[in-house]
Amino acid sequence: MTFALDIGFAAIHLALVLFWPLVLVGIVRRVKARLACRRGLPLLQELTDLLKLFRKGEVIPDTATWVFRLAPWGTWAASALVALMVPTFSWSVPLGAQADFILVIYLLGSSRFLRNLAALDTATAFAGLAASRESFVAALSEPAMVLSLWCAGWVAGTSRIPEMVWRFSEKAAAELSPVHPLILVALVIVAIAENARVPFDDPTTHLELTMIHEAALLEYSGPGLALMQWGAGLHLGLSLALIANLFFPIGLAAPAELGTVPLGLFSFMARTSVLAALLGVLESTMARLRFFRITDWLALSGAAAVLAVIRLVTVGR
Amino acid sequence: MPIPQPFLDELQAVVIRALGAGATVSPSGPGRARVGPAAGGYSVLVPELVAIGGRLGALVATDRRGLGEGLLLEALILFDTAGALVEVSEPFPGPGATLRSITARVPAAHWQEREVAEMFGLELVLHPDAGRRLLHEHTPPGDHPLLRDRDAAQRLEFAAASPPAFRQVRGEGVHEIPVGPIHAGIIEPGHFRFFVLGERILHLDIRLGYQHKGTEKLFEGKPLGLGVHLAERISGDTTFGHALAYCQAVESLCKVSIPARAVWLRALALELERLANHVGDLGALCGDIGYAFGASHFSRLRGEFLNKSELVSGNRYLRGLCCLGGVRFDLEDAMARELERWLPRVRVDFEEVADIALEADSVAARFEGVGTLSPRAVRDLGIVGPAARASGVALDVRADFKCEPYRDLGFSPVLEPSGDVMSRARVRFREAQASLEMMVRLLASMPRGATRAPLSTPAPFAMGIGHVEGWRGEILTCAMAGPDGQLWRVRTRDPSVQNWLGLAQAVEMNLVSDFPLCNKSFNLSYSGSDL
Amino acid sequence: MDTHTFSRLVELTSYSVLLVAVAVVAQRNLATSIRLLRLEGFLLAMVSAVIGLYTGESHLFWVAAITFVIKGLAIPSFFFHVMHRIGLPHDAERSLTVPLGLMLASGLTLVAYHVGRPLALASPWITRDVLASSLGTAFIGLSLMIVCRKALTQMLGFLLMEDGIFLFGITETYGMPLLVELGIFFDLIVAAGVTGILLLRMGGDFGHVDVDRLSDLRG
Amino acid sequence: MDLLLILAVFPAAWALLMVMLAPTRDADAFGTGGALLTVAGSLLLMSRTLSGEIVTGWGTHLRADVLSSAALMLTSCVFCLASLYAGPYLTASSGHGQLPAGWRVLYWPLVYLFYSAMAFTCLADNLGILWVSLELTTLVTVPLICLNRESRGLEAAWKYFVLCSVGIAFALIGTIALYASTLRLSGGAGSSLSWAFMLEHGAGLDPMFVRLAFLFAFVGYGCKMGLVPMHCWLPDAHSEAPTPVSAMLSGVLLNCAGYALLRIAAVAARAMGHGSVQSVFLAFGLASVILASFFIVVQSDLKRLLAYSSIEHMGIVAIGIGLGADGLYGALLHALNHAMTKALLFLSAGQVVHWHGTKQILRIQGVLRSSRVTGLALGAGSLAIVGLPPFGPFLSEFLILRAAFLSGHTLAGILLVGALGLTFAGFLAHAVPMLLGNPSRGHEDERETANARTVLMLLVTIILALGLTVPAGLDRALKACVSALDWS
Repeated sequence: MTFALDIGFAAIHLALVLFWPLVLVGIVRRVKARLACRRGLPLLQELTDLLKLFRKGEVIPDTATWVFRLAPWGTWAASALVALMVPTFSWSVPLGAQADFILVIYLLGSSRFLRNLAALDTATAFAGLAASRESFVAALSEPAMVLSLWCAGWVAGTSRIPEMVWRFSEKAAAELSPVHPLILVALVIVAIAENARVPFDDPTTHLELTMIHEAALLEYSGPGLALMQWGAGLHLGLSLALIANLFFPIGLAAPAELGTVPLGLFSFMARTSVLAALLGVLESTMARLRFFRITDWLALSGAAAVLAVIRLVTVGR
Repeated sequence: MPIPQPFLDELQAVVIRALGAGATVSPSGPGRARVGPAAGGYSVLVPELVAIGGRLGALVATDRRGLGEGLLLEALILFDTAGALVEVSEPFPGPGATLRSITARVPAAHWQEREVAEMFGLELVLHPDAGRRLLHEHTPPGDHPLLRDRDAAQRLEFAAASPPAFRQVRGEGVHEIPVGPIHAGIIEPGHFRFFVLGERILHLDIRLGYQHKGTEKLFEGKPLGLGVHLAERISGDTTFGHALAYCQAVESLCKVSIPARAVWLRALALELERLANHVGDLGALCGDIGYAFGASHFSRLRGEFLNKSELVSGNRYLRGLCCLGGVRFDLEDAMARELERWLPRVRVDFEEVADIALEADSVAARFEGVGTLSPRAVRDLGIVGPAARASGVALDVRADFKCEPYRDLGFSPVLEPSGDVMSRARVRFREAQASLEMMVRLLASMPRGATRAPLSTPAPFAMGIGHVEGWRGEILTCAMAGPDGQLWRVRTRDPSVQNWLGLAQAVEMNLVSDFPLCNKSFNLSYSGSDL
Repeated sequence: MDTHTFSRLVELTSYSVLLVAVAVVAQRNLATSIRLLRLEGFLLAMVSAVIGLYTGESHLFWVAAITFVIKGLAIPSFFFHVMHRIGLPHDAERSLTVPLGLMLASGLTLVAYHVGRPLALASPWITRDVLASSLGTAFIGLSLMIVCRKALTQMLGFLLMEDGIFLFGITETYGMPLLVELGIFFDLIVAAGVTGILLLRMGGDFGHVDVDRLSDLRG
Repeated sequence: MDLLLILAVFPAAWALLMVMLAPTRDADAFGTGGALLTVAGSLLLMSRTLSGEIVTGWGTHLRADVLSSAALMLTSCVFCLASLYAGPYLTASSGHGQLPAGWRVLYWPLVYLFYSAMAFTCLADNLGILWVSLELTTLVTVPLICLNRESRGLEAAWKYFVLCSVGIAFALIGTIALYASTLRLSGGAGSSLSWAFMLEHGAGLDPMFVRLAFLFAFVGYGCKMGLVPMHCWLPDAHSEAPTPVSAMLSGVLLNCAGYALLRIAAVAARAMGHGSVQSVFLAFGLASVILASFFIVVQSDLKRLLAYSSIEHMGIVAIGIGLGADGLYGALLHALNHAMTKALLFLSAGQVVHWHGTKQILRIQGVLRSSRVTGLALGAGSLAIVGLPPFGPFLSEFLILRAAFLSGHTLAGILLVGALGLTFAGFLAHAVPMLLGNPSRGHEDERETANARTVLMLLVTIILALGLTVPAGLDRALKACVSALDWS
């Protein structure tokens, strides 16, 4: 019976983690459109786009090798694997036992590594620029991410993400550690940067010279592009899920308790939608940063994480 | 307005110093003077005139071999403070003759000298950046489109491509980024070659010519009236400005006096065009930095101005409004009242949006200190329009040359000191404000009467000049009629021609990711340069 | 309010104060800095009110109200006014790059922890962990004042430092006597006024407020 | 009647009165008159406290023992002399265009506020009020320093404001920490900012907290006092201020800061033991004396020379405080001597600078010949400040040196002697060419105003008298001060 329940939970998680991000992308776009006095696209436009792209043929540059072909699958698979480790509507996840935060960060890093490799593989000027810029951003954001997740782990007393979420959800708000705001700020900044959103990057721009993330995808088309975009969507979805569940763990479904599932689902969707809407508002009200000012923000995130570390090391939980 | 005598005397002294005792300056129209064709009339005299405060306006070459002469190169030198225009000229025996470049002393001649040389087959010597840049690389070497014996209908031979002549920047870690001529987004073609060190631009080479349509050639032999339609299509965003400059040129050739109401209506349309473009530019600037609020609201406002353009002329880009002798349609009283009601409303709306957008911290962080152009560079390169005024250089045809109706309505140019993207954005914002103000005054003081005057027959081979401050800057159009009363030669100098090098100068040592922003802050026309 | 909730609330706020101070270091835009300073004022008013609720000392509510008005409203508006009058570019270059500044800030917080640690252990109060974040805020302000050679940034540093000391005072003593608090506020207002006047005169006389370029006096 | 409150508030009220009446013509008379009244008031207080009486006021926020009244007395004397000098000075300066005419009206209210803040500092028992008033002295003097509309004045004022505000903020941390330590007093003695209370319960205070408090307060008030390495603002501010303000800044404001520091040190010494507190004073004092003596040798600007000399003498005072009871006696006497001598020097140097229109030492010569009185004053002041007999500073420096060698601080004594020697040579090498020789053209016969002459001669007499003997009343007062601080 519990086995069947586990399977059911895993199935819901899988569906949620693979397709809900596409809706979140739609929500961000819709909010931006509304704030610009436009009506906006349907919420499921991203899904429609992906389906269309999957049906299309693919153009592959002459200079490209197998790396170029492999990269979309690799990046998608890495993101999808991480998605199995980050809790959504319940803190129990299919790969809960393996979900060490170091592994999560490594998987995300390898997905980016593959993407950069593919960009260099095309040997175009823009893609090379993109790879260099992405590495620049990642080099700054990853330390902050490691440190802040490490702090969250310290506070929770575990290094596995689902367990962190569980510990946090068990505690009353008053028992939260005072380093919470520090970690939250650090993680939010890192999440915005790693997902290549405004103010770090502009996902809607057509100006190759300014692109960070998009320029790496310029040579992709058809299914390859679809996988890349889906992978990016997954990344956004799991970032929002992580923030929503670590810092606002409200109404999580308990494992193997069927009755708590509807509330868990509703609460997860509501919380991530709110975060996505906030992201949309941020993107509408702020201009992009000048390229080298990215360091300022990422350094802030790093400093917040370092402050949290200092607090935890000198004072303890 | 006649040229003041002391200024003429000074001019005469310079001319004698440069060309010898025989050369004379003679008045050739209101605010115009000319120095007859003489050897050295271009290569010696122009640097001297620039040294006493002149500004190189346009180079006009004409192929007069059919008249028993050779090629004639005329230069229009503008004296902005005196409000005077001086024509000087130098004859050449024919294609293949040597044109001594003055770019080393007058950098503003850079682009137009190459244009003359490539279009008329003169051999340009002493130019710092020689090599073919404007004709397409597949054009055969001997093909010079503007020579009169070159048939306009003749198709371009497709020769083997000559290797592109770019200035090379070499060194440890220097990286080359070619962009274009086909760009993402719906914009015109042009090739930009960046030499970057990391993210920093060391040098930018701009190569245009992919849009060369033979516009100047097409004017030849057309009836005067038809030229208006051609002029309207020189640069799509400056429809009215170019049409007006062309009409002024032909009207000065025919010595027509335009009815006051038509002058007022033309100014109204010119300001409307300026508004739509300035506001659109502000939106595009916001779009380039991912500032969604500014991008969407300025675009919405641009729509309003385009709609009112349609109300006034029946066309959102003001096509067909300007015609020789005046304007084609009168402004009905009902329309005028609607405009009067609408102007204060849209002004409040516009100022509100601009206040939010240009004061936003994240916008200021992108605009300030980026793409700075020094006043010195502005003067040397002969930069015109808002780009010059954003570097604190007061150049505005409307004020300098005291043209109607601005003379009566109290106009002064908008200046910003710092020369960066923020300055250019603020100049656009404040000029838009000034245009709204000007439109209110124009409507209030609109004279009654006819809107069009009949034309007389133009004198053959005389030069008529149109001089207009379009939204992008100073437009200079020269028109000549043949003995048959048809157009013989039309030369238009779009402001972009002068400003492209300013862009290359402004982006040096900036981040390559800031280039689109700098580019948009100049917003130059490819079509206007590739005639 | 029970003791545990109280101490967590005060700690959370004090860490937010520290975080805002770090954020001031992290960005170069003057207007945003002043806005952050305003946020700092609100947070401090909140701490005072919370401590007042906990201890039942009515004068702390007065302190909270005055903090709100002076640090949260009056001083930021005044500096906005001064900024507009001088007409500076929005983006103030600092002498130190932001990452370096942040490293310095983190280092100073570490120092604050080590200075405060023995005291915190000896302290009988619930809110003892706040000592480090308050001293950290003050040190960060100090570093801005010393390292950044721009007058407006120095002024920001000064105000940050005042905020840190205020937090230190209110959490270590649960409020100084009201008379002294009033005196300190009075000094703060006068100081803000004096800096404003000096800044305006500098802007008027020199056309800039760059302390680095004021170097007539040496030796 | 609340004597202390009146003494402290009266000058502020006087300032307010001047603002409201806005007397443009009688401003100087008004200013000088008020200054004489403050001297009378402080004499009255002195007469009461000298017998050992403790006067309190404004609830218990103000408290005057003999040390407070001595400090107030010194402040009011220098204030009065500077005010006497100021009237004609202001007239002359506005005539020369150095001061905008309208600012003259601003001068008097500001100096009265300045004095009021110093009076609060001297009379405060509440350490919080002490801090507030000392911070106020900074804020009030900032506009005074940039009174002349020059960019140099503005620069000096900004540096002064920034550094002193930082310093004084440190002192606030120290004050708060002291208060916090009283909160932790065992036996429920209660919290208080009262100095007397703290001194009484000093032994029960938490030494760790008090150490933090003392260090912060030392850095803070030490900055205001001009001790190296917190001294950077001092040469700028003292040299750019108008002459009477310079005299007050150097003559009494430094002493006020030293007074505040001494009060906190007394509490700290109770809690931490005298040895550690005194060694801090000794170290900073020596650093100040040595560094300042080098700067004196290389100085080329007359007023900056005097400013560095102030740093040096504050260092000597700090050394004295660091040497125990005997040293403190000498230090207090030296503070008095330095105040008088430095006032004399700044006022006479101001005269010279005014005549020559330059502060460059090399461009000033033959002062003795161009004006007897000023030349005499400058010469006497120079000899006094380098510690030559028969002037006051000689006596006090001698007492401090004696204390150093007697208390076994031989190394400190030797270093001090060396630095004094260097200063002696350096200062006189600057002063002698200025005094002797032939005046440059146009400065052969200069005349000071009657006021200036009186003030200068009065000051010369005072330092001469102090050098010949320590009057019995003064001796008694100083001894009482030492015992009030419980210094050993």
